Amino acid sequence: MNALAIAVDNAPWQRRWRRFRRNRTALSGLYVLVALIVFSLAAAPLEALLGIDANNADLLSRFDGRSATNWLGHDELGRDVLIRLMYGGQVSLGVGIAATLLGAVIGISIGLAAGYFGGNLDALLMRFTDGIIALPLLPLLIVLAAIDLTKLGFSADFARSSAASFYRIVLIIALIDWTRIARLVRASTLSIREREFVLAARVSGAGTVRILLRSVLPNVIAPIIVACSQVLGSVILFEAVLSFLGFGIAPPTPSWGNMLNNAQELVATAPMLAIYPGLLIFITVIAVNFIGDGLQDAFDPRAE
Amino acid sequence: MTALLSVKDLTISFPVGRVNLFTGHRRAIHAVQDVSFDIASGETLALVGESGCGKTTAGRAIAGLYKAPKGAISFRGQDILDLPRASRRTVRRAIQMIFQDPFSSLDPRMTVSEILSDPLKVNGIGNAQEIRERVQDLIGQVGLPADTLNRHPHEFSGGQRQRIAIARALAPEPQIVVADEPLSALDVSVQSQVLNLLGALKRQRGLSYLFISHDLAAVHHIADRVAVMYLGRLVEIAGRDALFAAPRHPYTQGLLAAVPRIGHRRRRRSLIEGDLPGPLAIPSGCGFHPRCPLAKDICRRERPELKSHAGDRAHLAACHFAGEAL
Amino acid sequence: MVDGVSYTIARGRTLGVVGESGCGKSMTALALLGLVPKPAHVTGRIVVSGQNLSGIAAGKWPEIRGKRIAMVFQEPMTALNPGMCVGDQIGEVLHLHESLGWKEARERAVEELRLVGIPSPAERAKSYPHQLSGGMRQRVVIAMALACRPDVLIADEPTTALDVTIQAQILELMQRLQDEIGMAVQFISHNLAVVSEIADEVIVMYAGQVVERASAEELFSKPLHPYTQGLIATMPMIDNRQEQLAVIPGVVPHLDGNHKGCRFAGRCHKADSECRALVPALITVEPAHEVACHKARP
Amino acid sequence: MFFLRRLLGMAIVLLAMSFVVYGLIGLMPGDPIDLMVMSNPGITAADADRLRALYSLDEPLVTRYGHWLIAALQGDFGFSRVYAQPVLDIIGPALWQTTKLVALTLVISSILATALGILSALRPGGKIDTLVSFISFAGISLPSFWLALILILTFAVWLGWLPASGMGRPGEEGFLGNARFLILPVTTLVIANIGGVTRYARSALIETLRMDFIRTARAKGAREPRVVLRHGVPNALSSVITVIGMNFGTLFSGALITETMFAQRGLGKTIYDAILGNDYNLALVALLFATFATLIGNLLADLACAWLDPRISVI
Repeated sequence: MNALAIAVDNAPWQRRWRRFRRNRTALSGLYVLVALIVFSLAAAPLEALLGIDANNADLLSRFDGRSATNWLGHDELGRDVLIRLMYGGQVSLGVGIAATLLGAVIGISIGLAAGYFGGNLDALLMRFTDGIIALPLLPLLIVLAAIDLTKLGFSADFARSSAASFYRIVLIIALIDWTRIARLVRASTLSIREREFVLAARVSGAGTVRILLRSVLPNVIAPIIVACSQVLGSVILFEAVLSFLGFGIAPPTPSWGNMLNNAQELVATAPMLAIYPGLLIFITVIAVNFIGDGLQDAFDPRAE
Repeated sequence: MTALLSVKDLTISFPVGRVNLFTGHRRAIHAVQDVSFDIASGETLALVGESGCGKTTAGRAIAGLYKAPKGAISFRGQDILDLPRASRRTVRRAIQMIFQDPFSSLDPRMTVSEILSDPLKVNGIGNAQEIRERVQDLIGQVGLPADTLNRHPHEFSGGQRQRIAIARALAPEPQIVVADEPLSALDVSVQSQVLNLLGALKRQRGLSYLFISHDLAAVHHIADRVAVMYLGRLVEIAGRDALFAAPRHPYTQGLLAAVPRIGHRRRRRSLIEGDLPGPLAIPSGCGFHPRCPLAKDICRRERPELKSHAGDRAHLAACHFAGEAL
Repeated sequence: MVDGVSYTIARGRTLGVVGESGCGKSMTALALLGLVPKPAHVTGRIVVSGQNLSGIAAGKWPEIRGKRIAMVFQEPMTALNPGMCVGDQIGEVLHLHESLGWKEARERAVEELRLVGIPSPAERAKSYPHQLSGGMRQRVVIAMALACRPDVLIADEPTTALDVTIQAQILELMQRLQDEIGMAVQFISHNLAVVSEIADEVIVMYAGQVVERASAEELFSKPLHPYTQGLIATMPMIDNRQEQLAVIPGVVPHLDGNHKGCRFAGRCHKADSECRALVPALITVEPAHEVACHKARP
Repeated sequence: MFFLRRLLGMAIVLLAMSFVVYGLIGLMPGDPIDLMVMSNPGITAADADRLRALYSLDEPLVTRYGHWLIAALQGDFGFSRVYAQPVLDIIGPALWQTTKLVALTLVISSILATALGILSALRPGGKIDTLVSFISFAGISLPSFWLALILILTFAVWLGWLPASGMGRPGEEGFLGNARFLILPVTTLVIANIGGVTRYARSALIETLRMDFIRTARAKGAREPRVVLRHGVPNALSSVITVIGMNFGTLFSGALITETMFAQRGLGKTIYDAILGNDYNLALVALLFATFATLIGNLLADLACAWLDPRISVI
C-alpha cells in the first residue's frame, strides 16, 4: 500500500459547523429533532416503567382521560395514547430516514452517471427524472401501495405482516423521492466535471472510476447532505398521508399517520386524538426543514 | 530534425442543440479544423488567437482530453490517437498540461502532497519511499518550501498555486507540457515569476511547450515559434522574430497592431473592424474576409491554403495576398 | 480598506488608475457613485464641477448617478439587464434624468447607439443583450453611461473581458467620445500598457493607498516608486525582449487594521527599518510627480 | 418544433404511464371475475373461465394492454365497475371540480407567494423576512390532511361558520352558496402550496438582486423601488413560474387529499375511491387524465416563461 500520510482536512467541516451553529432556527431544529428521537426510543422503557401494554385494547377504558399511568389518556380502543405516539414516532422517523437513504442511493447513482458521462445518457436520465417530478405522485403511490404482494409471489403471511408494510412503504417512497437528489447531484457533478482539477486528473492518466470516487464524489458530498435533509421532511409527510389514507403502515402497528386515520371520524367527540399525532408530524417536519435550510446556508460554496 | 510532436489535420467538432427529429443528426460546430503543426524537442510553440478561436480545444485534444478527434497526433512518430489500451498510459505520460485557473485546477480536498503524488501513483511510478522523495524534489524545483506539502490549496496565493500546478504537471516526467493560458488568472506582479520558472524548467529539463495564450507580449517572451488561429483554423505560423517583425496575414497584422504597448499614446490601433462571427455562422471562403481590410472577391469564394510565401519556407500564411508586398 | 486617496481630473482629461486585484481601485470608483457595499463606509470629499457630493443625503444620490457621474463596468455580459431590450435600457437613463417620455427616450436611445458606432441602430435597439456580441454589449454600456453627457465617466476595467482586437476598438471609441463630449474619464485597469496608451495622468495604487502619481509620459519613462518600477520591469515587452524578466518577490499582503510602515516594504528590495516603521507620505518630488516612498526623495 | 417536441414528450409520458399503471392494476387485490363470482353465486367455475376468455383476461399482459390502448385511442375508455357508467361520464364533472379547486388555489397562492417573496427579499434577515420564512416553513411542514381536519374542527364543528364537506347542490343556493363549500378546501390547499413557492420566489429574487446589472441600474440613477420592481422582479419571475409549473403534480396530490377530506367529488377523490372500491378501469383512466392535466399545466408554465424571458425561445 502506498502509505503516504494522508492529512484529512477537517477545516471545511469545522467552518460549516460554525456557520450552522450561528443559525438559531436551524440549531433549535436540531435540538427538537434529537428530542423527538429520544422521545420515540423511550417508548419501550416507559411502557415497562408504567407497567402498561399500549397494544392491549381495553374497550372499557375507551376515551378515558388522563391518569397516573396513562398520561395522555386512552384512544377509541382504550389503548394508551402517549405510548402509541412514541412507538408511532419510531415508525414515522424510521420510514423517513430509511426511504431517504434508499432514495439517496438511487439519486446519487443516477445523478453521478448523468452528470459525469453527459451526452445522450444525461439527456435520457434527466428527461426521465423530470417526467417523474411532473407526475401527480400521490395517486401513483396509492396505486403502488395497493398492490397485492401475494400476486408477486410473496406468502400471504408475509404480505399481511407489519414488516411488509414497513418495507413496502420505504421502497415505494424511495422510488419517487430520489429525483431531487439526482438533480442536485447531477448539477454539482456537471460543474465539478468541468473543473480543471478533474481535467488534470484525466491528463495524468487516472481512470473513470478513480476520478469519480476520488475527485468527484468527495466534492459533491455537501450538496448530497443538503438534498437529503430537504427530502427527509417531504418523505415523512408522504408516509403520514399514505398511512392516513390506509395505504401505509398497517394497524395495529402505530404510525402518526394511521393514528390520525382512526381519529378522523371521531374528530368531533375526541379532538385531542387528532391533534396530538398531527402536531408531532408538524413539529418533526418543521424541525427537519429548519435543519435542511441551515445546512444549505452553511454549505453554500459562496460562503467557503 | 524530426518532430517530437506532430499534429496533422486535427479536427474537433462538438454537437450542439438537440437531435433533429427528421434526420437523427445534431448540428456540429467545428472548434478546430484541419490544424497541422510540429513541435521539436526543446522547442516552445505558442498558439495564439482570440477567445473562441479553438486554441484551448486544440491543446486539450493534444493532452488527450477528447475522445477520438479526427486527424492524427503523433509523438516520436507514434500515432497516439490509435494506441492499444495497454500502452496508452505510458505514452500519454509524456504529454502533461498546466491549466489556466490555479484556483480551479487543484482539488480543494487534497493536500499538496496528495496532489503531487496522485499522478505518480496512477502511473505506477515508484514505491512509497520513492514517491515521497520525488514529491519533495518536485516542490523544491518549482521554488516552494517543503512544508508546503502538508497544506491545502486554499492556503496559497494564485502564483503559488500555479507553481503547485506546474509541479504536478512535471510529476510524470513529461517531455511536452501544454500550458493553457497559465498567466491570465495571475496578478501582474507574479506573472513574471511564473514565466521565468517556465523558462528555467525548459532549460534544465529540455522540455517542449505548447504555450497557449492571448497575451502576445508573453508569447514574444517565451516562444520559439508562433502559430496564429482564427475561427478554428491556423492562419499563420512562423518563427517568433519573423512573425512579430513581418506578419503576413492581415489578421496577425491587426492582432499585433491592437496589442497595447507602453509609451505608444493615442495611435491608430484598430485595423480590424467588426466582431468575431458566431461559431454557427462561419463565413464562406476565407473566414476572415468580413473583417479584413484587404478582402477581395476571391476571399469570399475560395479558402486560401496555408503555404509559404516569398521564399521563407518556415513562414506559412493562409491568405490569398500574403505573397504581395506589404 | 482604501486609505487616504486623493486626486483630481480635469474636464476632457483621462486619469489612469493602475493596480493589482484587491488594491482598492474598484472600491474607489464605487465610492464616487455612493455605491460602496456595507459594512464599508466612506469619509473624505468628492467634488464634481465645484459641487461637493460628500455628505449629501442618500436620497439625493440617484440624481447624481448616471447624470453627473456615470460608470462603465468590466463585464458587458452581466452588466446589462437580460430581460430588457437595449434601447429601453438606454432610454431608461434619459427617462430618469431628462424627464423624457418613453417614446422620446427610445428615439434618443437610437441616436446614442449610432454615436457609439453600432450599425443599424434602430433595429439593434430592439435587440436583447444575449443577441449581441461582447464588443457590441460594451458599446451599449458606454452609450448608456454617456446618454446624459455626464461630467465624469468612470471606466472600471472596461476592456479586460474583451479580446485584443475588440479592446482596441473600444479604446478608440472612448477617446473619440471624450473628444466629442469632453467628459473627464477615470480609467481603472490592471494593465499598464492599456493605461499608458489612454491616460493623461496616472496614479498607481498598492494595497489601498496611492504610491505614485504623475503624467503618463513621466510615470512610464521615469517611475520613482519601487513598486511602479517593479511592475514595469516585470512586463515582457515586444519592443525590447529580455531573456530573464525582473520579478517582484512575494505576494500582495492581506490587510489588517494595524499595519505599520510602508505597505510595500515586505516586497521591496530597498526597504529598511524606516520603511517598516513609518508610513511614507505622498510628496511632490518633481513638478507634477508625487511619490510615497522614503527612498525616492531627490 | 418546440410544440411538436413537447407534444411528443407528453404522448410518451402518457403512454409509459398507462402501460405501467395497467400492469400494476393487474397486481391489485381482487380479480374482476372473482368479484363477479362473489356478487353472483350462480356463476360456476366453467362460466368464470368463459368470462375470462370473453374479457381476454387469459391473454398475456401486453396483448390485453394493446386491446385497451387501441380502444382508448378511439375514445373508448370502457366502463366503471361500480357506477356502471362510461368512465368519461364520471371523469368529466370530476375534472371540472378539480380544475376549479386547483385554479383558485394556483391564482391565490401564486400572487400571495410572489408578494411575500418580494417582501422577504428586500431585507434578507430582517423582521419581515424572518416572519415570512417562518410562515413558509410552517406551510411546507404542515400535513395537509391534518390541516384540513383542524380547519373542519375549528370552522365547522366549533364555530359552525362553514360546511364541513360536500359541494353544494347545483342551483340550490346559487354560485355564492356553492362557493362556501370551496372556502375550506382552497384555504387548505393554498396554505400547503404557498410555502414552497414563497421560499423559491425569495431566493430567486435575492439571487437576481446580487447580479451585476442591478448595480448597473443603480449606477444609472434608478431609485430602489424601480431597481427592484423593474429590473429585479421580472428577471426572477420566470424561474418562479418554472417552479410553479413543476409543482402542478404536487398540487394535484394536494387536491386528492383535500377532496377526500372535504368529500368533494373531484378527480383525486375519484381515483382514491376507485382504488378502494376495486374499480380499476376508472382509477386507470382518471389517473391518466390527471397526468394529462398536469402535463398541460407544465406546458403552460413553460410558455409563460418563454413569453417573459427573451432568452428562452419557443421556436
